[in-house]
Amino acid sequence: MNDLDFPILSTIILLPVVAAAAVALLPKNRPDVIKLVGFLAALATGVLTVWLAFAFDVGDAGYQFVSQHNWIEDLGISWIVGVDGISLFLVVLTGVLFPIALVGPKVHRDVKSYTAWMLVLEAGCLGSFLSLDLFVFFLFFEVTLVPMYFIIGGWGYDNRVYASIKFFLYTLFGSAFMLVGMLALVYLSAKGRPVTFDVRELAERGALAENTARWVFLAFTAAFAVKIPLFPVHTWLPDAHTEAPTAGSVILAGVLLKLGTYGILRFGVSLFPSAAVDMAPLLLTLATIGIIYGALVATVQKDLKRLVAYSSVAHLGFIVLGTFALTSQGVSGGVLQMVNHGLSTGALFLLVGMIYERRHTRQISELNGLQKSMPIMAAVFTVVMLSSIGLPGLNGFVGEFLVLTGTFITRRWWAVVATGGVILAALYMLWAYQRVFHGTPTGDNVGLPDMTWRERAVMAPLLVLIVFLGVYPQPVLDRINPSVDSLVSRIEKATDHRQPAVATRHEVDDE
Amino acid sequence: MTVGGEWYLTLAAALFTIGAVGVLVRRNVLVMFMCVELMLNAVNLTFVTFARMLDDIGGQSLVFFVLVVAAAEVVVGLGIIVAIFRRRAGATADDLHLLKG
Amino acid sequence: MITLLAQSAADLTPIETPDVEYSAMLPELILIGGALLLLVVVSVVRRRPPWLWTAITLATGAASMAASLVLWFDVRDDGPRRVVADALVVDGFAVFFMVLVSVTVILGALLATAYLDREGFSGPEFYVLLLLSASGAVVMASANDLIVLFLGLEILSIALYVLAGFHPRRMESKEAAMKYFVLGAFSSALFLYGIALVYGATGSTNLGAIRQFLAANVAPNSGVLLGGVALILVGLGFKVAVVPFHTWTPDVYQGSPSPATGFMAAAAKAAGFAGLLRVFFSTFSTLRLDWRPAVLAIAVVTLLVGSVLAVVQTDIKRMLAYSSISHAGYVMIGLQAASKEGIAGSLFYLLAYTFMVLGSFAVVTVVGRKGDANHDLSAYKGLAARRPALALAFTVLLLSQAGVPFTTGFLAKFYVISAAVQSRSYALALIGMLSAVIAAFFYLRITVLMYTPPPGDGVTAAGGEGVRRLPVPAATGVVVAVAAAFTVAFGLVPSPMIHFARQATLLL
Amino acid sequence: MLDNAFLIPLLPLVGFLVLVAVGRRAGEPAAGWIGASAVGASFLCTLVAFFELLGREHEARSVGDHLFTWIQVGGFRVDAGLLLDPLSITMALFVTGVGFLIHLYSIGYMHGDERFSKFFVYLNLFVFSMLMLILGDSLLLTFLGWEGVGACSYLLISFWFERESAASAGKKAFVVNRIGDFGFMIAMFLCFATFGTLQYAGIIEGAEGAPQTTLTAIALLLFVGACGKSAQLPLFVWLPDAMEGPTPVSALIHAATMVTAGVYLMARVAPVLALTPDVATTIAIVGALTAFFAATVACAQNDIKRVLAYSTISQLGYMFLAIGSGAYVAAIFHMVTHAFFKALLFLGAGSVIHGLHDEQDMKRMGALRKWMPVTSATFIIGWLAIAGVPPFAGFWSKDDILLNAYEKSPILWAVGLLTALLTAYYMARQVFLVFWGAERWRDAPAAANAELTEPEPIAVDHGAGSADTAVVGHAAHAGPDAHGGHGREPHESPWLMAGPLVVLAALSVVGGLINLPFGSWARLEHWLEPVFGESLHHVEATSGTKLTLAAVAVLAALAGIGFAYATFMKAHRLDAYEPAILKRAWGIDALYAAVIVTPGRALSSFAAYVVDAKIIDGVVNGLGTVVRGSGGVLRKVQTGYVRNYALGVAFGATLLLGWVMVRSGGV
Repeated sequence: MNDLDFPILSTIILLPVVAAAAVALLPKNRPDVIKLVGFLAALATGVLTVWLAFAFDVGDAGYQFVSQHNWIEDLGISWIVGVDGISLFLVVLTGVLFPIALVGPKVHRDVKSYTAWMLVLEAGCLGSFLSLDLFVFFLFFEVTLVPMYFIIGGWGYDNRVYASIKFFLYTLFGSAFMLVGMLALVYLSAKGRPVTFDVRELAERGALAENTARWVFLAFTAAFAVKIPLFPVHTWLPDAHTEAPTAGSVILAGVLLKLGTYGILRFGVSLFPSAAVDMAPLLLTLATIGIIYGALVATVQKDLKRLVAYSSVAHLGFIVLGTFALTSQGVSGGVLQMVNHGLSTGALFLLVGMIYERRHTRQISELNGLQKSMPIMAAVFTVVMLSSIGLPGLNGFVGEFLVLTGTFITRRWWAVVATGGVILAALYMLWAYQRVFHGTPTGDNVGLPDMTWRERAVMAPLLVLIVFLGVYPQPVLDRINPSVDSLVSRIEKATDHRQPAVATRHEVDDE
Repeated sequence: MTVGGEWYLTLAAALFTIGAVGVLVRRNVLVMFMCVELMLNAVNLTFVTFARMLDDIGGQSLVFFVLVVAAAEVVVGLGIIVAIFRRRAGATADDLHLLKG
Repeated sequence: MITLLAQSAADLTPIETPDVEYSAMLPELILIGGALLLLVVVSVVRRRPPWLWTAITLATGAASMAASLVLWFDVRDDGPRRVVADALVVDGFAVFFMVLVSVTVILGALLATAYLDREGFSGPEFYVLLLLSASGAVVMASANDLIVLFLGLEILSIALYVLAGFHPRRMESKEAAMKYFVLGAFSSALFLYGIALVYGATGSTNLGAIRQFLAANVAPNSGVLLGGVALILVGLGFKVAVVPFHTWTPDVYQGSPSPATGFMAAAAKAAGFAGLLRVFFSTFSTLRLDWRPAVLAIAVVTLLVGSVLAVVQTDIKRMLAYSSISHAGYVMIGLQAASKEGIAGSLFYLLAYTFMVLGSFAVVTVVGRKGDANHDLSAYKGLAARRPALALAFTVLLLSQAGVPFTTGFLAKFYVISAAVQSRSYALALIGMLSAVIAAFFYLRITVLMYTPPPGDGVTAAGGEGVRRLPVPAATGVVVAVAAAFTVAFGLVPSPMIHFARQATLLL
Repeated sequence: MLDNAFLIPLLPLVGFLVLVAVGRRAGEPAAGWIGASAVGASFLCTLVAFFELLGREHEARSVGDHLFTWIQVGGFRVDAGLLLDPLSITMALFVTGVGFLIHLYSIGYMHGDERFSKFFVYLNLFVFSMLMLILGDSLLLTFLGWEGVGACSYLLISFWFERESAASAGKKAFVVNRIGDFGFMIAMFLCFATFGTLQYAGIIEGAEGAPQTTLTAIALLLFVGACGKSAQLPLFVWLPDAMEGPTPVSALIHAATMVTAGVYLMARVAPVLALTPDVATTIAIVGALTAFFAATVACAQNDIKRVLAYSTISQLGYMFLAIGSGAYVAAIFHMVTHAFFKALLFLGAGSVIHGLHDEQDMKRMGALRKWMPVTSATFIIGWLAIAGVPPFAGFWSKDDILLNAYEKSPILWAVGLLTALLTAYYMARQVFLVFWGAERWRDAPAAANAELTEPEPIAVDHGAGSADTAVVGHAAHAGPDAHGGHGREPHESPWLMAGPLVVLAALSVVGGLINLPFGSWARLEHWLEPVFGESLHHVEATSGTKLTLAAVAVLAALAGIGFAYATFMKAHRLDAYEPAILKRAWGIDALYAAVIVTPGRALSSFAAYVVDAKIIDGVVNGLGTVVRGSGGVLRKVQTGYVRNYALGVAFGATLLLGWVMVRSGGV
């Protein structure tokens, strides 16, 4: 157990908030200063999160760095933050992506509010990943909508108003169910004991009737399914992604969607094991449909960002698939895949943004032969694309393969169908690449400037991580596995679900 | 011959209903206003009757409160109506529908 | 002869008048006193600077606030008190509303002052009416007798009728007054009839007595009694503007002078709910099987109608009117739960709502400009560019009304919903949340408007009348600031207010 | 050396990294030399390892080399580990060896290309991946290399991306391979589910006890993967288009090394195949059919490289025929010899193309014998080798395969024989067209020199390289004056290119020595013994049968050659026996386009523009519309007439009263 008397996690959450406040106080006419402050704050947060990953006690399945304060005693709500293998790397991912998103793309108006909103958003995301109090999680989960809403609506493209409102209402609609379900869970499981929103406590109590549990689980799922987004409640995503400014898309794809997958794992599966087992077929099916469907739809997209958005639908499908395989491999793979998707899709959006900066269009039909004038950009794009396709040796593969293996050993046919999605991924990605980068440039596509040093510096860390996680993911997995294993074994205790022998055999004989 | 309280109550109810219907159907503000008065007095009658049936003095005293209130309403109501008349002749409530939806 | 007289005088029992604990009625007295003071001053003082009335009103409000707080602690220490022969009760519940009303008075006065000299009215009438109706509200809150409740309601309403029609030059204002008056009178007649029936069925109008009667005679649900209950529900429901007794609200809110609307929206709703909660939760508690379904139905339609109709509005005041209707629906959820938690929820909701609505109407007053007619949504286009602070505050208030976390608005919703869930009314809870989603749409729409740059992307550029400079008087600014600050501060640290609300119910 | 065998793949990787870092600055030809030396060094390491292995005991010739744990979750564990045994070393030897030669050749061939250094970046990465594929000790590691070479081949095929056709070809190659990989991945899942490991050792030892159906499934799925990579029916379509890549690429990747990966994989899991005879038979049949089919197509191609491409498919068919017949050694044997002579042929073809300024149409060549002696000499050697004329290498290996096929089933043997005849024919046709006959290149119009009259590659793409883009592409890789001032005269290639030709020619001549079918001379067989063990099929045929079969094969070869001679040398009938259907490879591409691509497109569009946009999103926006609509209706009630408002209140009151009446039982 990793106990620090210094409340590191609370600091990680509050640092961006404070920074946002500071930015709000800075004079509007000094964008450079504002940018710098914002970046440094995000960077500091990022450093802290990375430090967290190193200080994290490997092999400890429980929550670490936990700190707890009463907040609203009357309602049994308290501020509890802690991190375990499942949330650790999502926190790190958030910490890494935000500085990049802050410096990466250019901001064309009102840098001040933009930076402030971004920092608030970061705090929201970190809070959601770190809080162990259901209520507080819900607060953060909801509050992330606001900054994202303003970022899309304020700095987005032509159809931003529609997109932002759709995004906001859609998610709100989902969480409506979750709130009710959450309260039902809390009060029903109290049974005379003091009401609490403490996830750990609730997991212990877990005293809901079979059927009730199922309903509550579905209520939770409704919220997360929208956020993930799971087929068929995904339609907000393409609009939001397409209209959002680059940084918005990066964060949306990289971090916000993970709130859904993380939530469904931490609050769906682990709070309602039996319900999760019962509902698994449903969710697996939706995930599989999402994988194939997302890929199919992506192939015929005309807008580069929309294409990436739909590819996200497919990728997130893999994560859900792994989660509900309910095997160590599946779940760990899912968690890893959350990080991978964050990196590769984030990088893709950055690149698309760079192309847009140069050509002011995202229409695939208007782009061609970019590789001629931008070899380096093309090279970077290729690497990211291959990682997103799931090429072995790059990060995408490890997670995807674990997910599929883990699924195959329990849910053979879902895995087989999902594997078909791997083929399609290559199809739409390469085809898009061919149309955009290959061929002989014509019209405005001739003689575009290649990546600037700033842009290269922005992409570098992502590329490094993409390769590293592909070649040597073990350090990450070592931190994820214990928590996942304990989760899976908790499920096995609570239900008649058993993962096959191969999934756990020679558990001991490594090192 | 004695008339049971029920009759008074029924009468009161009838009056009240008449008043209410009046408010609903009449267009003239003043008349609507009178109908309200009628309703209030029907209530008074009810109070008195109940007071009598329960022989409880309290009920009868309540009537005075009601009367006072009614009086106050008259004052304000007429004030408002006058203020409106100052702007436009005729007193039908239906002329006033700038605000709707 | 003399002896005879003496005789008769002797067997004449002396009339004993109830002893009045004035200390317990201080807030009412202060408010009324303030009103009278204003009238006196206006008639005797020669040269009266316009700020004088504001000053007096504020002082009054502050005084009543202070008195209420004192009472709060008395009550907390020595328990609730019944005064004036049980006509009034001073318990935490009552005091809670006293505080609330005092706040309303203060903020309302601040709103009014800027408004009045913008529209060029001098004279204390507005304030007098304000204070009087406030006193009515307080009476309603502490009424322990249906008739006293009725009196309070009338005091409140009659003053409000006049406030509604206060603007002499706007026909809408007159129309609003007329509608409000006619309908108010109509509904109070129904209310009164309800009282009469209850009196007939239980033999008393005193809440305590009624409660005892109902407790003693198990389920005496005669038609008369229940009819009375129903009509009382109608009367109070009209005041708090729940569907289908809401019809007056949009017109009156839109027509009345904006500060009056703000005050009305805050005080009248508070007072109405004070009566509603007290009568139904405590007095008619044994009849809850009868009234809960009704309240449930009302809550549902109120929530839905309120938010759905707000979506299609183009006039901000009208839209806020409908949104206030759906807010009433949430408070009803708390009542429907018929539990202490539920009441606490409702109280907290009213608390949060008071600040949100006053703040919002403060903004509306500012944007309304001279003539108080500039209320079309388009008037908010690009507000952020011209008045960033104002826009931000308004955004906070709107988001809070939409129920965004870390605002009182969210906690309020959360509180009532949790109460509903606790009492197993999941469907209602869900409907509540879903109508919040609908409601979110129109709050968002305004924020979008405020943050869309005005035509020609005029962050500074001036073009069209939309960009005329918009004066924000200090007083109004204060109101907005206070409201926003409250909304956020207690959104972050809600415990004190939640405590406050719970205490208020525990002492009931 | 065996202990640090990781150097073998590491060196090309280092070369790759170095080139990524400094390649552009190093420029030409330094970049080329860096790449070549990296591969050369790795070749030397392999040699050392080979001899150390040779020095060991017969049984001790399998060395594992665990580097680090790659992925480990619960029971799922994959180590980054190398497996050195006779099989992998053999592969590694000729991969690095041939690879080295081709690197050298490329320095000359890619001379003047604007992306010279990048070419070697890809090439080194390819060699690294290929070595990982070969040396990996588990299916997943092999898969890593498998996908790696796939990606490299994608990058190299579309190296001249300015040309739409090249870009499309690259993508087509990758996607079609992915279809095969689908099988590969499922096979891996199945292996893990069954054996709990992906290590070859584990699988092979587990295979004994495993249920038959599972094994069959695994074997078949792996074969699907192999079909993709080794361009067997029905997944061969990508290879001919892959000729869009620079010729050295075709030689290295699409002839010598990558495409044989499928064969290698099958050989690796030989023990599993041995347990699943049905699968073995299937493989044999598919192999034979592919061999024959491709040979027929090769007879009708005009593009010098496409002929070789189809011939490669056909030869790979032979190898699978061998695998299916249990003759793994024969397969490997043919793989090696094929690597020699096919690389030789491709490089020769490249030299010709280069000499003729990017002319690829054989109908516009001829009589080059005089102009490029070295090329023609070596090319002719390669021709004889592939045609199966003794004593050249091809004869021995092909004969070995046919022999085993005969024992599997005479029918397969017959098909093989027929293929041999066709092979001899189309190769002879090529040689005669290119090196003999009239100097047709003289009257070739200058402008359209590069463009071919091939059917456009039809995959899920629309790419159709138009003449001008093609010219751009070629100009890009070899500017008009790139070869100095020879006008339109053909010219011999520089020694840097000719050198490798000579070496390969030599190997094609003597290659057969490694496994002569006479007792103690069967070195390769003996050397690979420990890998295949009893799963290897041993020829029982009497030497009499052997000789007859060999004789028949030789006759077939000579017949083919003679036929070609008659057609092209005697009666110069350039377009004899070339039905259009053969030119279009039996129209299989078109078939796929019609059956898969078009419907797929339609389906996607339907999903995107109907299901997603209309139905799903329609519902979402519909909700909004409903709310607004109902609001619009409701606001009608708010008439503005005070009476109606009062009516509302009364209405509500009545409802409530009604309710309480019901409650109180009044009604």
